[in-house]
Amino acid sequence: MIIKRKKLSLWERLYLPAMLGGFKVTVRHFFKKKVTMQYPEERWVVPEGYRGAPYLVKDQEGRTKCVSCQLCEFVCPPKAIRITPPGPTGVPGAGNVEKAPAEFEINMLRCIFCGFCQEVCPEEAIFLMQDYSLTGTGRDGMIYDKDKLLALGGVHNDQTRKWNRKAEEARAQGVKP
Amino acid sequence: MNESHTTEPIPNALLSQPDFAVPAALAAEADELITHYPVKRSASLMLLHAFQDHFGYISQQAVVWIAARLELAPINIYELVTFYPMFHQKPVGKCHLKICRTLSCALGGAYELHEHFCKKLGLDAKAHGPQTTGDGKYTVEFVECLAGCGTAPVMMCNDTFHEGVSLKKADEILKGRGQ
Amino acid sequence: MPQEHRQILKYVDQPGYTPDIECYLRHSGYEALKKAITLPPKTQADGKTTTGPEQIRQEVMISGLRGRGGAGFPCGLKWSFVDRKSGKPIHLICNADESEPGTFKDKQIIYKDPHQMLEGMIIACYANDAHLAYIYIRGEFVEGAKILARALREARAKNFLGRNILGSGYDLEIHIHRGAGAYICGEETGLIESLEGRRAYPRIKPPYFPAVLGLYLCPTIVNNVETLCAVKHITAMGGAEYAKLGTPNNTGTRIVSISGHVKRPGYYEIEVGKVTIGELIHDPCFGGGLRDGRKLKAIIPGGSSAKIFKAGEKFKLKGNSLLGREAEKEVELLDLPYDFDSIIEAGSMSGSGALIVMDDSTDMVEALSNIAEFYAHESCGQCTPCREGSLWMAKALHRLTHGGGRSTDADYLLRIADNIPGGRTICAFGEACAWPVQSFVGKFKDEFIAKGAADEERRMKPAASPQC
Amino acid sequence: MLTETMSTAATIETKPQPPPAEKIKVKVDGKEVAVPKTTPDPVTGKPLPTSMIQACAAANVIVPHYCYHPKLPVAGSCRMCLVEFGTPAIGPDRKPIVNPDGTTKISRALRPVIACATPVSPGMEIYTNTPAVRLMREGVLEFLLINHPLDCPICDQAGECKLQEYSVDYGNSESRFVEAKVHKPKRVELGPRIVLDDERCILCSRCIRFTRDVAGDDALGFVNRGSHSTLTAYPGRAFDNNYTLNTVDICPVGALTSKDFRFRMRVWFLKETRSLCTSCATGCNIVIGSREDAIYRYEPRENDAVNSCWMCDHGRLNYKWIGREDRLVEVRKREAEGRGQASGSRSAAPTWSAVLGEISQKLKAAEPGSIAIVASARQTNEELHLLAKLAKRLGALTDSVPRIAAGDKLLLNADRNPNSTGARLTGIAADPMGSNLPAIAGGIRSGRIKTLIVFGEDATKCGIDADLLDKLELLIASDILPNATTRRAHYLLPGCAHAEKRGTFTNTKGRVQKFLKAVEPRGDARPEWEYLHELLVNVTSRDGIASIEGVFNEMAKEVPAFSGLTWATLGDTGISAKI
Repeated sequence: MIIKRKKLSLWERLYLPAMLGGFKVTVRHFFKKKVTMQYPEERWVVPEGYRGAPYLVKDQEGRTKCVSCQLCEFVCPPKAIRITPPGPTGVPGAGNVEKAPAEFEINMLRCIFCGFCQEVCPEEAIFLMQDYSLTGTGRDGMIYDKDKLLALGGVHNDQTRKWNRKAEEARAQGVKP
Repeated sequence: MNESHTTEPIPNALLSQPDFAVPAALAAEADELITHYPVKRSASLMLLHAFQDHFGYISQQAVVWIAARLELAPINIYELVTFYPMFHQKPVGKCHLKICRTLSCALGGAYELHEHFCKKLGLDAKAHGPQTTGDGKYTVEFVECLAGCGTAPVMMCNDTFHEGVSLKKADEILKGRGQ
Repeated sequence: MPQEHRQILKYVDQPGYTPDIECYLRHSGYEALKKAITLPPKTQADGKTTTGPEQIRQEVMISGLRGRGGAGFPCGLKWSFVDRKSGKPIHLICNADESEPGTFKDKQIIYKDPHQMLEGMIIACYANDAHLAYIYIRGEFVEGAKILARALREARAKNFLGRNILGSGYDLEIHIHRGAGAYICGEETGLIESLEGRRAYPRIKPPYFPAVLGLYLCPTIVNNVETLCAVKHITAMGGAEYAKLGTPNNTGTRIVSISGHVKRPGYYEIEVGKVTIGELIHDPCFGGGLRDGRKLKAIIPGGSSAKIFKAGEKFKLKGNSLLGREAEKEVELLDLPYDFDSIIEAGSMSGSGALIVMDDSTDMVEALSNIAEFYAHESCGQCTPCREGSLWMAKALHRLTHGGGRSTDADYLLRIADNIPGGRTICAFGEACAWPVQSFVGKFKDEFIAKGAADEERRMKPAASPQC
Repeated sequence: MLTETMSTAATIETKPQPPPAEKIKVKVDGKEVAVPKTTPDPVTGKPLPTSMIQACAAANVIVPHYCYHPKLPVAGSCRMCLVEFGTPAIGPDRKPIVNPDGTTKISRALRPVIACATPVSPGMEIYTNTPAVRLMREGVLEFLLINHPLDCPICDQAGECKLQEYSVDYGNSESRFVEAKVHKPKRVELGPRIVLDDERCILCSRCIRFTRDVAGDDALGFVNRGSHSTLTAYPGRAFDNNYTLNTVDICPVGALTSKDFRFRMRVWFLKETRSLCTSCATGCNIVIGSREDAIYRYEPRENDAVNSCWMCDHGRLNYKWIGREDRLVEVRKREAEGRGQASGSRSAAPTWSAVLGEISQKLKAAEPGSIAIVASARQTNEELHLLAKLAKRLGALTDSVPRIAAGDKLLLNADRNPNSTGARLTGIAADPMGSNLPAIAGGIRSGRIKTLIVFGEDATKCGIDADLLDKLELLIASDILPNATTRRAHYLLPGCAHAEKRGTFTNTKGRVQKFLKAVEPRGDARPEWEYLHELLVNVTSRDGIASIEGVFNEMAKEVPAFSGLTWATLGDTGISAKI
């Protein structure tokens, strides 16, 4: 196939106007604010609602909010989450929240920050936080365990407090929650 | 089997009665009642009544005794004790005041009567269920329709009906019981 | 001029009338039994021979007697359903578990004239070839149980009961069984379960129709105290004669318990359908009118389960015109004859014959809350709609009467109540707990809405009500 | 997973088929089906009128239900199965009225009925999908949910819960219940194996009926009344019979949960494999729930010829040995000591092919009558058959080990071997089983028997003591877990648990049933039939079919009792052999 070369107009053949146009762009950028950040000395301000790494949270009473329902493990597309349920003993003395994970691991190398885990969580126990640059010295280090995830997640200011409400309601009826 | 620390024992509404002993007369009465029925189990309500009349309430030991006599599992009797409100799972006062709270009596002033008794005896009128005074002499209880709607408000003091109980009459009932 | 027609209560309350057998015999007691038990076999026109018991059953059928317990089911028909070919013994139970709020008629018979009931019961047993019968008496009637026990002893001593009754070769044993405070034991299958020593959970029908699979899975008849008394009178006077009392299809006499805001609450025996509701409330022979200065607000015509009537309500009834054709006529509440059919046509029921009268001082929300609490307390808990619905309604009404109402609560209640009745439950308790709510809220909706709206408004102003 | 098919036969025992019942025709949602007039009662076997729900099942229409269970007496209390119906209208002449178009006129009933308790009648039409029926189901479900704690995230039943399932179809997304819920006891230890959460209980009474009518232990009941009704056992009397865990299966919600399975795994992760219980000769059909080669639970699988849909707790909890740490996972060869052989030759780990080759050579070389085989009635039919063939070729004395303990009236058999019948039919076991064992011991003692092959048993526990084993020239042991015999074996062949292989067992009544593989074998372990087959091929120099189907089908041709059977025709529930 032969492609016919387009015939250039006089203005185009002059070459200089196009060069000047290029200079104009260059010069304009001299006076513009810089876009590139000097990472890691400079850090980006993460917008609200950003989906970073998923961490576990505790509630105001310091209870691990996760009840080990394993829905996030089920929904996780890259199978990055691994939960070990507590087994028959549950959580001794925890009242009506009988269950908490014995172990909770997220493989951050697998995690794709999709946010399904947060969306599916019935307990508001896992949140995608603002961390986007996770580093480690080996593959093992990138598997975050429960303690690490909880430490990173911090405390969630729970408005619903459903287990507390249930317990109060039960106590009002003279039933051990 | 894993040793679990999170579970609770089976809740028990019945009291234990360590000095439980069935006198011969009561046992004979029980056996006589059983003869009224072609199936032993049928006698359970009547036996429970007999035991309650004798002991004042139905204890764990009574349940087990009756179940054994009727060749049943104790749960069968326990089911009944908790179903029929007339059976007491703990001792009630010597004077058991049962005030009808259902519609006709409520229209006729049963709530005022109940409050009057509670006030007199220092009990909480708002609390649920039967309430017994600290000395164990009186129990005040709201009960459902006593079939005396024409003479509201009605009440029972132990097994005796009192109809058209005005507050004045209420005081007399209490007095008659030795307050 | 309407007046009482005392047949069952003829001697009751007469000075000097005592519940012992001597007194009863003085008042021609047990004559009907003697008549019944000596009835010779009769040869019918078609050549068939009917035995004495069959004749009694026929008389009861002819009498048109309808059950006085609540459902108003024809007694003769009920007896005719009994499976007599099964080879199993037939049992009879006298339902003396009177516990429908507003009703206190059976208590009068039991306490004041127990032998009349026994006589009726023995006749009914004889008519149905039952050899074992029970009186299921509610637990609260402690004294009543004692009176009956004594009456049974007396009757046994006089050979009206026991082996070879009056030399007829017929054996019958009657025992007293005491309930223990459960309303549901008034339901016949619940009563049977209770008598068998179980929780009074009504049975599913099919297959457990008492007439076929009743007590101990044998054919069983369950009759109300008053019904059994009527059987005695039917035997004494003949079915056709009895049917002349009252109005067609609503024969005989029945005892009406009137309670609530009337001057003369009490029990009155009337010919069925010959007295109107208005007369029962206002006539000096009966209720004697409302308390002074009060106006009628509502009545419950048949115990607390029946749907309420609002004062001034008008109903279209199918009356018989002079030409014998059916014609509709409009009837005001107070002109409604007190019988089974008219009240059903008007949308409620005469139930156990308990008229509860409420004047304009009554708070309908409070009244309904009281009824709902009763049903929540008495629901046996076997089947879902009634178990959960009754407590839900009671809780909602409790909230509404304790300052937590919402203007939407009227519809909220109706929607709960609509999910309970209409065959959704095992027994009629479902209807019994839903009908009051449906009718109270349906007919006094503005009161319910107003109460809820007032609560809402109060909550909006936190200063007026700091804590709820 | 418990299958709730509405089959008609329902007894645990295989009872003779009743004569074909009279059929009646009914219409379910417009579809005509013929159903028998009566159906046997699930507990007593007496004929009862066929119910609507059974007719609907015959028409493949599922009617939602909670309290109804095809194997239990009807309670009729949940009210979820309410349906509408109509019957042929009868005219004054007592004959059905016919519509102008020739069809029978149907008069629709005014009130709904529960499908589980209402008998069908000829010409009846059942409507299960009318708007009214839908409204009733929505109403019942709402009532059931108002006092439910809605704690699915911590509930073991989540994923197989009927409340969850039906609320997808009939539930509201938002609750309009604003009152306080009724609170009841939670985490009650009902018995040693059962935990009860009364708040989740919907009072369907399935567990009560099961334990009273099927298990024969009247241990459970309701206390209190109305909405406060609470399931319980008598305080101080633990719910402890051998069938308690069935109540967990039939509990439609998460009220009764298994203490063993509690908080161990969510059910949606479990792979379900059709298998058999190996704890006794009954051969209950089970489903193995496993995830990533770990077994979490056994559940009964319906088979009316064997176990209805129940199994005993003893069998159900007898699975933990499969995952034990000390499982035998490698082929081992112990050089005979003191026999002058170079003990330094223990070089590389022995391989399967090398070991099997050596064993074949030694067996081939053995003189007839010098070999004995102790087989196990825990082995499959195929394995026992291959072993029997090997024994025949070698002229070996064989037997297997009886295992007797107390049985009960329902499912637990006194014979605790899953395949005693198979051992008998394949000819490996003596009659009575175990009667050859003293002869084997005697043979070793006298020195006549020099080679002993032991499969899946500890010889020292059946009369062949350790010092006798030490006398042997060659001891070949195949097992799953270590014992005194495996420690003395010259050749140790690691085998598979039933969950790790396929095969068939013949139960005490002669039913040949197959089981499938749920998890991978541990380490080097191989299914016994595989290496037995290889060994047999090596010894007999004959070719064979190296698949379980092939071995089974070949066995069926050679063993008279199994004639006519093929692996494929066994299906999921097995076939009764002519024993």
